[in-house]
Amino acid sequence: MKKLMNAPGDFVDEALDGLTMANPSIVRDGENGRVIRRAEGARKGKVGVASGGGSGHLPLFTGYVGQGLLDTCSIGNVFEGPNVGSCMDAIKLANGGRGVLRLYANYGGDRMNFDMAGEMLEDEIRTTTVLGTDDIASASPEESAKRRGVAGIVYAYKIAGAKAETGADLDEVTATAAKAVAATRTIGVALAPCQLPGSAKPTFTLGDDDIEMGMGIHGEPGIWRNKLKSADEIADEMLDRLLAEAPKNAGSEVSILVNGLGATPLEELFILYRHASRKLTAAELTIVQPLVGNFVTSMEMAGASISLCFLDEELKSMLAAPAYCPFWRVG
Amino acid sequence: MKKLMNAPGDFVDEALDGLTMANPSIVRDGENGRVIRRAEGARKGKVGVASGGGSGHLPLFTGYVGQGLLDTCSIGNVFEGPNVGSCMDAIKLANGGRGVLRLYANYGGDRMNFDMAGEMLEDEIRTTTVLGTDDIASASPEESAKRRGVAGIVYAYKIAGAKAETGADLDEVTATAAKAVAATRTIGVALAPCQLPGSAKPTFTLGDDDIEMGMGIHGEPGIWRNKLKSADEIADEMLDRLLAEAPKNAGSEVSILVNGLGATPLEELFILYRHASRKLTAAELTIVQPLVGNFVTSMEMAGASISLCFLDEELKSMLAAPAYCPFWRVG
Amino acid sequence: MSTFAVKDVKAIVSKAAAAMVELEQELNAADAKLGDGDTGGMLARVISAIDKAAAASDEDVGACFSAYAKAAAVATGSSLGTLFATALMTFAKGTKGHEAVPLSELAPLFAKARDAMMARGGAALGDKTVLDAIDAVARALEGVSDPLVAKRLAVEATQAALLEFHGRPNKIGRARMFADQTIGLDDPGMLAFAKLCKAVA
Amino acid sequence: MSTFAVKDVKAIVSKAAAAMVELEQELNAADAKLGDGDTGGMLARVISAIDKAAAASDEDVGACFSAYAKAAAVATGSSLGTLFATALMTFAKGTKGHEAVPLSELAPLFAKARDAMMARGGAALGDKTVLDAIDAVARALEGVSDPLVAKRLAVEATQAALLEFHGRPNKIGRARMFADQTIGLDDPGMLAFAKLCKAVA
Ligand SMILES: Nc1ncnc2c1ncn2[C@@H]1O[C@H](COP(=O)(O)OP(=O)(O)O)[C@@H](O)[C@H]1O
Ligand SMILES: Nc1ncnc2c1ncn2[C@@H]1O[C@H](COP(=O)(O)OP(=O)(O)O)[C@@H](O)[C@H]1O
Ligand SMILES: [Mg+2]
Ligand SMILES: [Mg+2]
Ligand SMILES: [Mg+2]
Ligand SMILES: [Mg+2]
Repeated sequence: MKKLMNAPGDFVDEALDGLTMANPSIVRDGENGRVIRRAEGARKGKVGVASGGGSGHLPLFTGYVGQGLLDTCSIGNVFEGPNVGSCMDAIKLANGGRGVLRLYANYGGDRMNFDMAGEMLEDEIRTTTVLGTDDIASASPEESAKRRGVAGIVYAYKIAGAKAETGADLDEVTATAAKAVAATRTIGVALAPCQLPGSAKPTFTLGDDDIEMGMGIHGEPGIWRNKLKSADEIADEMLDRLLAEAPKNAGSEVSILVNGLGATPLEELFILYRHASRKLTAAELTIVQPLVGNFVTSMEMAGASISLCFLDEELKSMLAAPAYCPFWRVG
Repeated sequence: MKKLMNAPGDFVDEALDGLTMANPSIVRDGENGRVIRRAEGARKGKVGVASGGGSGHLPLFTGYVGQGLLDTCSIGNVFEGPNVGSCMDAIKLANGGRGVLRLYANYGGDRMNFDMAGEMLEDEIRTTTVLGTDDIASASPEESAKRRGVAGIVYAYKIAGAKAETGADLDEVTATAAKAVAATRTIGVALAPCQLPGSAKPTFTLGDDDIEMGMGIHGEPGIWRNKLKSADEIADEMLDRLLAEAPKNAGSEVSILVNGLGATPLEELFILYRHASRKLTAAELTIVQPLVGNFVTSMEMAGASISLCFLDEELKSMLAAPAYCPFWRVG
Repeated sequence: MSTFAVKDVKAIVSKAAAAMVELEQELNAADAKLGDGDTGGMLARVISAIDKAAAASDEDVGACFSAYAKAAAVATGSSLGTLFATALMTFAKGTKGHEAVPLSELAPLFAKARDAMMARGGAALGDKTVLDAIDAVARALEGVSDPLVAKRLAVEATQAALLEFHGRPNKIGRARMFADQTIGLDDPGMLAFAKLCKAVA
Repeated sequence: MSTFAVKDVKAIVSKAAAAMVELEQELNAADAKLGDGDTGGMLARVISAIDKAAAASDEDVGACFSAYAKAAAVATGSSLGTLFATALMTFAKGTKGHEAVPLSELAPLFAKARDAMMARGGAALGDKTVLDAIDAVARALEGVSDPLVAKRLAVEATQAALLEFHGRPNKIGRARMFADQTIGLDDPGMLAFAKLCKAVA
């Protein structure tokens, strides 16, 4: 795999430079420049929403900093959690005096660093934590807290961000964010790997005709690996698995995100969406605010994920609330 | 290359189904369903802007139908021009009584079919033509009318669409669209090919470490093929070539589009943008409304293009005017 | 005097459609060397669409060609496909109302098709396109009215055209940009026409 | 009684940094089998950052470890890197203010580092992580104060740990999800620790 880059060690910082140079609504900050925050800074009196994660997933994570979404985001090297200093900076820079929700995806390094950051700041800033755990392929329903966070975290960002803008307090924002995570399920399918900058080999190998159902966004193992099937069959299996795990109290309204992992053409995402949306309708679900595109990628990995967010009235209105970031705009 | 699709022959129609199902602001229309138009239909009293092109380039072409952009777009099979019937439908459906600008990229099939469509409708609807010819690698400056249209057509769409919304007449819209094309230059670089649905092989082959400077969006030949260089060196060469061809009357304001061809991560586009923007600033150019992202793709082709649109006051204000389509929003 | 009727046209189209199964990837590969690699896929689709198109009448050769032209035009908007539809439309005009068309009409029909394609596509003879092969057939069939001779001459003419242009550069469309690199390569449109002539002969 | 000072720590770090040049792709490959293939690249970067970090003092071993811990923490936020920084911080606390640390302190230092890493990462012994290798070293070095013996025992202990866990499944982090497929594979963190022990011994 060929990369348009300079020294591998500069990959992240140069990409962040370009990101902020092209998008004046966000800026780099923090001791090591590894925090992206809204250009206008934390809003006094608003609960802050801070996230963080590894690089290599744009628009995730840093791309979702903006009005009605994240206040700040710490960013690590490619596929590595953000370091503790950046996590501390992200929390501090998100603080508008009413506390900060730490909202990030469930990975070991990220957790350790956000935990440490929270501990180090506990005398100064009240923080809470909500972890994205939407990937149903990564642990059984009984161990759902162990699930990793993937594309569905975009719903949590949108909903928590909107809730914070309403003036809700930290506990309320936290509860709504947790509700969004609890209402969201994702499953991915991988067609081809990506390669880390500076690495000599792709992150995994997959036979010429093979796909892997349930693979994670860093190449974490999935449910099965076998021959490529038709888009409709793949969408069927993904939705069957998602619907089988619908929350007990799920209503009839659902938002769906058909997400590209990087190298999969939009045409193919729309082919998946076409079948998926018909299937949801056949299951007597009403689709609200469907999303199709590259929201959470793994550089040049090929494949897609489908997320469902089962909506109640609050989640629905938070999802529809105005929001703006460089890669997404609502309302 | 693996594709998330069903029968190859259904690729385009299923993708269009999904596109319109997910985006209620646009609908399929035309005898063969190969026209995308704004859901609300042609606006009486507004000059229509109709485009068209082959499939496989989303968001181009159909994705740019919307407020302040295109009224309609005819769509062909993958990498084939739209057929004559669809071109006729696109013109008719764009007609609000004040004539229709046919604004599309300069390719043989597209030209033949839009020409025929215009001839067949000439008693009913007044039409004009502006061709996207921004790719500087595709013909010499002396033969610039032979150049193919690539990512820079997005500027022409935006500017012509905005002009039409002002209530300008067909000649004015045509003149402004032509000015936008004349002010725009693009060059691409390819890292890896794509594969047509149903085809047994990629559209071209490129050595493991090789790139091709100047390659077109269907794999048309470029200027040189050689070893991958650093992102900064590549951006340097692309900008040097673009700036060497700056229009004679170019002012100091320029918009830049760093466009991904499909499989190239956003991170890498931002690394290119970082260097390109510095270089433009060093050349005493002021960047206006920079664009970085996948605006014109070739399915899973890897690589990028850089476009410059040299702005005068009119082009600048038309570029900044409000616009909305499923993949892009301004203002 | 030898003639051809709707059933002959249909038989030839069916043969061509069958031949495309084999030719598709080969023509794609030839096109991939010069651009986007879709000549074979496109022609397979277009000829199969034509093959499936019901002729408006079993008696009017012109009506049959007209139905074919429409089917081709619906099936594609590619350069070659559009030119093919243009050629079929020219054949339709030239045979309108005829139940049996003299074989000696083939030469002028091909010549008219060639001219219509030139007008539509803006290419000239010598640009190394499908036009040069069609021109060769138009000239080879002049005065010929025996079906077997016509077939043999068409095959020979297209093969000779391929050979003649092999060492010359493409001058139009995508291939133009390869300039001298196209020397030694067959033009995919010309190759397609030649292979199909052979297949239906 | 044998002791170690700042210069010994520095020498070991430099050796480790040099060794990473060779180990980087091997460890990436081991990690790629279980997840994201970055163990080698991350460790190379972190150890090189440590190697370049100026120790706060040439006399205080604790200050040296503390500077290393900070350099490691700045260089990464990965699981293993963060745990590594945690371990270095534990070493810093345990050697603070000492110019020469008795080698016999190594065993309790490794034990404390192991416990701090367990607290931070939530893994248990037996989960087949770097912890099991560190635990093996902590136990092997108990009561040892000869540098050559310590090095030999550390190498043997880590090799034995690799062997012991080779046939067992990973139970935490990314690798957990591979379950029984991890049987027969080395844990990349454990492998890295073992390879580095060997390299610096
Ligand atoms: N303007 C033209 N005039 C005549 N023949 C043309 C023209 N443009 C293309 N062709 C023919 O079409 C062939 C390419 O066909 P095809 O690959 O189907 O079209 P496209 O270039 O649209 O992908 C060329 O090899 C050439 O013979
Ligand atoms: N929670 C944990 N506790 C102990 N060791 C861990 C833990 N998580 C990961 N490790 C160790 O880290 C190694 C993986 O390191 P690395 O690839 O750098 O991190 P990442 O998983 O973030 O990509 C594993 O092989 C394991 O030894
Ligand atoms: Mg990692
Ligand atoms: Mg084509
Ligand atoms: Mg072609
Ligand atoms: Mg790893």
